[in-house]
Amino acid sequence: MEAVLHTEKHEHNEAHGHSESFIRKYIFSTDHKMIAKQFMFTAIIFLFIGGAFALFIRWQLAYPGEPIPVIGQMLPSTWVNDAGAVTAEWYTQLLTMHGSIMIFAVIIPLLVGTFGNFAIPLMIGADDMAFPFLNMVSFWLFPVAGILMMGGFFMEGGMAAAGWTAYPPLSAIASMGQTLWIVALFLIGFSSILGGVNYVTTILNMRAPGMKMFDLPMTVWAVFITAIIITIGTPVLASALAMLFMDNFLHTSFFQPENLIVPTRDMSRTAGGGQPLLWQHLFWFYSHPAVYIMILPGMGVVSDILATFSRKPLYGYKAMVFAIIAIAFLGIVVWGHHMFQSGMNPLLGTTFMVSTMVIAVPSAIKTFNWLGTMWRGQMQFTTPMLNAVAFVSMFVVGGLSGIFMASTPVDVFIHDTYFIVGHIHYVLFGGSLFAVFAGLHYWFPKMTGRMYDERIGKWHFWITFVTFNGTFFPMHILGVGGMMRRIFDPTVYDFLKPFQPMNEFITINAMILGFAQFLLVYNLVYSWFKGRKAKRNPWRANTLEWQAPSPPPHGNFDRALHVYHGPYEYSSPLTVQDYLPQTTSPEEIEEQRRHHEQRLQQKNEQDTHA
Amino acid sequence: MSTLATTHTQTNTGIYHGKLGMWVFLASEIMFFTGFFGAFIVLRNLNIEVFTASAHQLDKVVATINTAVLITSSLTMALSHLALERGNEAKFRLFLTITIICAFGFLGIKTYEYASKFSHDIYPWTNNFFATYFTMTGFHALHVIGGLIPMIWMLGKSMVKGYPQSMHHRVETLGLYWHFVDLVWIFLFPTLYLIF
Amino acid sequence: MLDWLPENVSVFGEGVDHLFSLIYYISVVIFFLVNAIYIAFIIRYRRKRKGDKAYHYHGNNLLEISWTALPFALFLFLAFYSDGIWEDIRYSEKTPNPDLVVEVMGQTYLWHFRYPGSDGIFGRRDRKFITTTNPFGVDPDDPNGRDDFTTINNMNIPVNKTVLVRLSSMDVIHSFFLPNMRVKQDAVPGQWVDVWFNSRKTGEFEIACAELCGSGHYLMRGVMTVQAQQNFDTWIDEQYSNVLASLAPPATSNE
Amino acid sequence: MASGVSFEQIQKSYLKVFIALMVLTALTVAVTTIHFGDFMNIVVGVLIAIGKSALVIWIFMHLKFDNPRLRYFVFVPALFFVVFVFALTVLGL
Repeated sequence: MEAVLHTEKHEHNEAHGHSESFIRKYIFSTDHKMIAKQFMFTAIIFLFIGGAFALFIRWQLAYPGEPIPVIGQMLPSTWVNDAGAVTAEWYTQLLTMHGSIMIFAVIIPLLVGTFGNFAIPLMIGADDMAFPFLNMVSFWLFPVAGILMMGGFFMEGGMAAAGWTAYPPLSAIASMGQTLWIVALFLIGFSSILGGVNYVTTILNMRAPGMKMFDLPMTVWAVFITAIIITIGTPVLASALAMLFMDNFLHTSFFQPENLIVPTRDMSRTAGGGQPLLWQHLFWFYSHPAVYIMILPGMGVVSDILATFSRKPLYGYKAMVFAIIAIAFLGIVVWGHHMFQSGMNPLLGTTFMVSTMVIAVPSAIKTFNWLGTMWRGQMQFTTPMLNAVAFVSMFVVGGLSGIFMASTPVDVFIHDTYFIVGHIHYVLFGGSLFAVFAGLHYWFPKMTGRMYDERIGKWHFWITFVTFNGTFFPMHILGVGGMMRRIFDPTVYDFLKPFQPMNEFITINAMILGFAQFLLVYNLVYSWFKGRKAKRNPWRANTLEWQAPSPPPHGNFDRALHVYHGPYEYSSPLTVQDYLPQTTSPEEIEEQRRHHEQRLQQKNEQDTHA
Repeated sequence: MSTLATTHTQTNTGIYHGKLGMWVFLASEIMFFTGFFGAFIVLRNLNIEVFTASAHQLDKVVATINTAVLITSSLTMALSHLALERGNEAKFRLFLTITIICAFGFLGIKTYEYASKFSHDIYPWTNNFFATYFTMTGFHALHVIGGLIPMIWMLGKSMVKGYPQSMHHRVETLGLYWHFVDLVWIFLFPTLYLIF
Repeated sequence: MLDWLPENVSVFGEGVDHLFSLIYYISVVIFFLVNAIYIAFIIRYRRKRKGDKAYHYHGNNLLEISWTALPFALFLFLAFYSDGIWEDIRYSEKTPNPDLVVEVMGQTYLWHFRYPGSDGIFGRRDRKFITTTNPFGVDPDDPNGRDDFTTINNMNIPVNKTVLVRLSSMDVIHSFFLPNMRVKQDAVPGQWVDVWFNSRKTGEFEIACAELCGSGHYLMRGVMTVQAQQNFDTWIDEQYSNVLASLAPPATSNE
Repeated sequence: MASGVSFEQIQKSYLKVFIALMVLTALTVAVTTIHFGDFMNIVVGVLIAIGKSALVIWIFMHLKFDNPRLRYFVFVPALFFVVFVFALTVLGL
């Protein structure tokens, strides 16, 4: 509340951007571009932490009980046994933290935090967010929460170990690490809501003169709809977390029936009468839309990049916008498809199956429109384009494997198997992370004023693309074979033993995939300082951010903007060049053409003279 | 510096940022309480006897007084904004003071209610009714406190430096929030105290 | 990919597998179609000469409508087709009359199975009686419960008979997973959920837990033995006589 | 505030709403002494609460005078509230 009041003051102050102290500029900055960079750096650090966790998990699955090479002996004794192999306790913590970190501290901050913050004001021609102070608060809640989440490491019982879904009673009877996890998630939720409020207000209120809603680039549309989902969905998770916190910390029993037999915890105070499924409903009411929070901005970024590098208008712009809106709306009413086998009323199973099947339609529309965008284009395969192209292809796989889950009888078999793990990684890694890579390279010149290294970018892309498929595609097969998710040692089961070579194959790919990400970091860091200087509009793109200097100063634009066109007027027959910035007025177009014709005439005359 | 500074005073929707942002935030707050109400309904249907018996242990008279106090504070909040908009700062201060007193009154009565529950050995973990009761009213009370802080800040500023008429938008934004707090109580009151 | 499915031995599993393969083939066709077009575009429409303009085209409404309607029809068809099978296996009014009812209770990290004994009637149970020694919370005063017997991680069922499993859990959520029967159902504490199946084949099959239930999740393995009716009856009698034998010295059974 | 509405009119409507809210509060308490049956008690209580909140939103929160598009911020969450509660209770968890 107070924050809202403060921010209005800041807006007035910051119009005169005088030199600021180091702390105001780099740490407690209210500049949306700096906040975007802060989100990016923090999230990339978490990306490596979460990725390292994943590699430990993979090692254990491929070589159960064998010591971790090189560093096994160095890890603390609460994590590994004497030989240096992962223990079952640490394994469950690893998988919980891998999921939580990757979702809440990597993908959402990268897509929503970084791209939302960086792109929105620049793409709508505003000088900053509507509430810059709120924006800063929203960022600072995030690293605090991230550290808190991992703070369980210092506690007895270790980090949270109930899976990222934290189903009670398991999470309600767990140790201190779980309590910290709940608090951390609550903070992250609050941070998301503040961000969401800010984005919605900014997009509705601060568009440059002449810019209608249907002149917004897809990135902005996608983040706008995402922000709406965030504001609608996240608070429900927050309330569920509050109740889980009460159960966990104060021994209430929202989610716990009477007389649970738990040797590790004093249950005498817990009255009972709760309903474990209630958590699942509340949780998925947020967390299913959260999947769309994690993919919609990616879709927006990819739409922009595909259009730019195909030099073509985005195919079916309005259909794309309505598809996003449809996904958002339907996304909130399909949460029950995570619960077909949970013991909920089978009638609800039918209801949610139908709504889930319907939600596949807008995703199909988007895919076809992307194809349409490339049709008869003039494609240039730069690093952002390669990543965007990969996004579409991987998203198709993720979408198709989703149909298996929508169908209730099939879902009952593949639920909680590696099929789900494969599916979610095709959507969140193949989808979201490829979109992140695409966006990072695409906006790198604008963000830093320098070009990234195209050669390293392409190497990074190809290695990632190949090993990504090598890692996650076989997981579908494991799932079809029935291998349970979150299992510590698959060799316990006879029917899973034949899959061990496949597990090894996955792990080898995952290792390469993990280490290939250092290429990305190297490219970003090196180019940031040593890269070639970037021009104002290196991609010859239409949207407004390319009208600002690279990098944009505090306050963003150095001239007044007026928007005349939609964002995707590439290769228009009206213009000489193959792009038409949104700010170019009809008079300017006319003048350019006259100029061009004159030049042609002169050239013709010269030719005839010669 | 920025040539777009004008967009601040002229927004695309014609609604100033504070109000629009507050409405978005309130929409999200509605969903926050949706979670609790959903849980309340589910748990009530599961343990109807426990809920009925426990609800009768609550003090309806005190709750009714508290409702009246909160509604009064809502009125004075609206009036204080109106006064500032008309440029009458003295009246603005008066009504804001009444609002603050009412808010403290509400919290005081709430504290009394909690204390009398604790003295009867009733705690959140006693049963699910009291778990929801304490959680919902507790979060509501936190929202009251969240509203009190900027109110006191405004009042203090008005007394020390004066609060210009041009700031009436902030009072309106705060008012929106405050009415929402009132609104949540309007639903909590029958749900917890009356319908059983 | 479908060859990797565990062998199906249940009756309704066939329908599930048909549906699985149907969706699988649809996906494969769509995947290759989309990607073929995609790769063709990538090759055909790459920029060959600098300065060439692309085709300026904003989209076609007829095309948009058709590629909305076609997937819609397809997915609706899949939804209805799936729902037929779903209703058959899960709706309580379509559950066939069971030949055998087994109660299953999950406990961190094992499965308890309870059989009604020779009289075919379960003793009354209530959550409040549950202890580590009485996992099902059987009422000690109910005479029907005397001959009930329980096994741990070992389930026996007759072949070609409809078995109804009544599931719950003592502590956290587990998931009763029979890969070969295409059965998976969460065991939720405080709630009993019925799930049925019918095995066409004798043999030993594995039972797994599919829901994270703690660090020993992976150890929660049971074995289901499917045998001919007469063998099953002998097994029951054996277990039953064991129970009687244990009941015989009435010394310290009451705690 | 929207043009065409004088401050006096607004002040008057505030006071009217305040009185209405107080009366409705008294009414909803009074009604609990009458027993309509379990279900009807809930319906009556909730209906009065909806009436009261509508007054607050409409007048105190200025929705009557403001840009009509702001009304979505009430309708959309209300819709999802209904969906959520409907799925959980009417269809039966």
